Order: sequence, then structure tokens, then C-alpha cells
Amino acid sequence: MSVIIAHKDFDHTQQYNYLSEENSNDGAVVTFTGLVREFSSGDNVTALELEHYPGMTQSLLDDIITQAKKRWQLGRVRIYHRIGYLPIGEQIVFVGVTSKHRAEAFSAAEFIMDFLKNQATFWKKEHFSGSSRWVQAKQSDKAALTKWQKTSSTESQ
Amino acid sequence: MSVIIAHKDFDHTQQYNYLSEENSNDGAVVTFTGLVREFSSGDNVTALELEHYPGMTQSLLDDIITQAKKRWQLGRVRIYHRIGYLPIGEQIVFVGVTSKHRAEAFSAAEFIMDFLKNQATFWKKEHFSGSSRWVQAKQSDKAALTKWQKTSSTESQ
Amino acid sequence: MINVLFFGQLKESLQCENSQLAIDKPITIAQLKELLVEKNPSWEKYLFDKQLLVAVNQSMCSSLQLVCAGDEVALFPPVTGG
Amino acid sequence: MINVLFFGQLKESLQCENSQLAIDKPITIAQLKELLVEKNPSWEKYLFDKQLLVAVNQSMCSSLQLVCAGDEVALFPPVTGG
Repeated sequence: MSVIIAHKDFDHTQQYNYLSEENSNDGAVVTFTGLVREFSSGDNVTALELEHYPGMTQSLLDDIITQAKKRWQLGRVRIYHRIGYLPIGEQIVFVGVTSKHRAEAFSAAEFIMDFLKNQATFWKKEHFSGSSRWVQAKQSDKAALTKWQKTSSTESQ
Repeated sequence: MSVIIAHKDFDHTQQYNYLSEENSNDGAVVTFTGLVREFSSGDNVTALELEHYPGMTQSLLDDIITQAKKRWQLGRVRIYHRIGYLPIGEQIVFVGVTSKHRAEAFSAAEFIMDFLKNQATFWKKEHFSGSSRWVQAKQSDKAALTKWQKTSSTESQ
Repeated sequence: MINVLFFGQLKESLQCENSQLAIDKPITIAQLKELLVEKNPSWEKYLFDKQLLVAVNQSMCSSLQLVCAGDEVALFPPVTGG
Repeated sequence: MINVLFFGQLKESLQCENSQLAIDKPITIAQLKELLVEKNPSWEKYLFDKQLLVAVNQSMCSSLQLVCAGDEVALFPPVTGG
């Protein structure tokens, strides 16, 4: 199963093993892990809270993987996204990709994260000591998508 | 210690933990792992053998990390490169990077791998059943460096 | 009956997770929002936020989309996962 | 004395890991290669391969580089790690 959405934390090793074990075709494994970090716009975050639109999130993530597999020759792909209340330092999301070649693995992992950020139906609330606020969509995340329009002719080398 | 060169295999979790534990500043962790893969130019590889120039390799890898830290705001960096005889499926190299932002972590990890491939004093021999051959430097690895010349004005966004 | 779901900050603002609407003919999303405001006048300032996104039967679409009885409609702010 | 190290395919072709050369004045890498060939005539076809790289005291340099007694010189083919 490529996509997992769960409250439960993930074990990094287990995700890595899913990608690399008995996979002698692929010489490159790239992983991205997103963690709850302490500062956001200067304020001290104590936790994040993540909700999502069940069903729709799953199919959007499946679709992002399909798009990535059309652009690059990929072996295995894993997306693990957590929901619920996640204190500082907790893992939020894991994206892992294998390929024969490192450039394809790097591009695909970043592509998946960029589209996940912009399309997958998750919403994030930041908790501070005594207050909370919904995270607003970032212009920089939208801008990140533009690199996937420009490079379509050169990326497959 | 950021750079490790060793015969001994590495534990992916241990490398990941080195990057992520007690690191609430950085929300993004990107890792690359290179594995011995089964096919090379159509032949069935049984193992790789890696030798290096001790001392020089270490300082070249330190220098690549220094270059990466000048270009991007990075937290922790780890390079683990194995030497010796490595059968199919074995891990060869690990590069891991943390940053506040995912784009910087992705770029830095790929930059380090691209320069490692082109500059670090390792030499690789492929073993087949009954024969062996030294791996020749690839034009595609050299070409990979060009992207780090062009993007210097846009990468830090 | 149309089932309307709300997510994220919108759900919190409306203090409502979902709302059922009985309709007898296909209507646009814009008309559906007006029906919701008729039922809940205080929702007006939230439902017409231009940033709001719409999904019908779990596919993204525009406010011009027609919806019929049995459809699942979701209204939510721009996504912020990952 | 200059210590000359060989790596990778070159080491295997020469069947030699390192060689010591006694010199009484600074010489270029090109001259050093000629001294090595004088000692080992069979090395000629390997040492003048244009792809060969040179490091002096563990820094990459060109064949014009001057080296003196006490220097560590390394000759090797293009690197292929990772």
C-alpha cells in the first residue's frame, strides 16, 4: 500500500525498509520527513493539529503518485501522512521514492511533496501556549509548483 | 561528526536519528541512500568493490558540506560512505540534510550527492559472475553539476 | 438530499461539520451557498469568502458546478498539509 | 623523496600502490611521470592517459604543478564513488 493516512506515528526504518528491501532494481532511495518545528512566524509553537477530508485525501495522494510515475521511472513510492494532535518534534509526513537513478528519485520526492502541500485535503492548526491559529496557505508553496511546469523537457535525462 | 567513511554497514535509523533528534528548529529532513543494484549496462552485477584515498576523501567531503552550507540554510548534515566489497542490495552511501524548509533540504542533499559523485576520491569496481570491471566516470554525472551553476540566483527562495 | 461538509477553519467558524439540504432540482454551488445562508444567516460572511474551495463527490470544481440530490459537496479553505 | 600513490584502475594496471622517487630539485608532475617511466618502462601507456588526475598533498592540481621532496603525489582515474 503506497498511501497511509493515520493518527499513529510511523517508524522511519519501517518506511525505509518498505522502499529498499528486496529491491535490487533501484539504486536510489530518497526520503523526505516533515517534523513539527518550534517556530512559526516568530511564535513558539507547542503543537500542530491536523485534520483531513477522508476519502478525498486518499484519492488525491494516489493521483499525485500516478502523476509522478508518469514523469519519472520510479520503483516504489510511499506517502505516510499523520493526522490529529502532534506536539513539537513529532513526525508529520513521510515521502519516499526509489528509482534506478538519483536525479529521478530526488525530483519525484520533491514533486510529490510540492503537490501534496498544494492539493491534498489536509488542514493544519498551530497551537501556542494559550492560543491557536489555523495555518494559512503559503504563496511559496504555490510558487514551488511552477518549477514542475518549466522542466518537463529536461527532467528525464 | 558529519562525515563517516567505513567498511561497516550503516543503520538507516541511526543516521536519521542523528539528523532529527532534539532538533526542533528544522522541519525538513531529506535523505538519499545509494544501494548496489543488480543491473549495469545490461550485465548482472553480483557486487561492487569500493576503494578510496584516505585523508583526501575526508577533506573533500568536508569541503562539499561547507559549500552546501554556504548556499542554503542547513541544520545538520551527515555523509556516510562505505568502502570495501559490497554485494547486491547493500547500502553504499547515505546523505542526509535538515533545514527549516523542504526546498533547501532537497537541493542541498542533491547538491552533495552530485559533487560527491564528481569530486570525492572513491573508485568503484563492478563484479559479475566470473569477471570484474572498473566503473568509468559518467558524462551524466558531470552534466548534473551544471544545474548548480545556473540556479544560484533563484535557489534561496 | 445533498450532504454538505465543512473542513478546517470554515468548520470552526460555522461551528458545524456538515449540513443536509433537500432540493428538488439541480442547483449550482453558488445557489447551494445561498440556501445554506437562508437556513443560517450568520454563515453569510464565511460562505462567500473568495478563497473557499469546492469539491463535489470528492473532486475539485468551481461554483458553477451543478449538484443534484445524493451528491456530496465539501467546502473548505486552501489546504495546508504536509 | 617524493611518495607517489596510485588508485583505482591505474593501481591495478601498474600492479603497484605507491612508488618512492628521490629528487634533488623541484620538478613538474609531467617530469615526475617521466622519471617513473624510466624506472618502469611498461608504465608508459598508463601514466600518460589524458584522463588521469593528479593531487599533490591531497589537493587536486595540474601537470604543471611543481613538486619537491616530502610531497605526496597521487595519480588516479576520474572518481566514481557514490
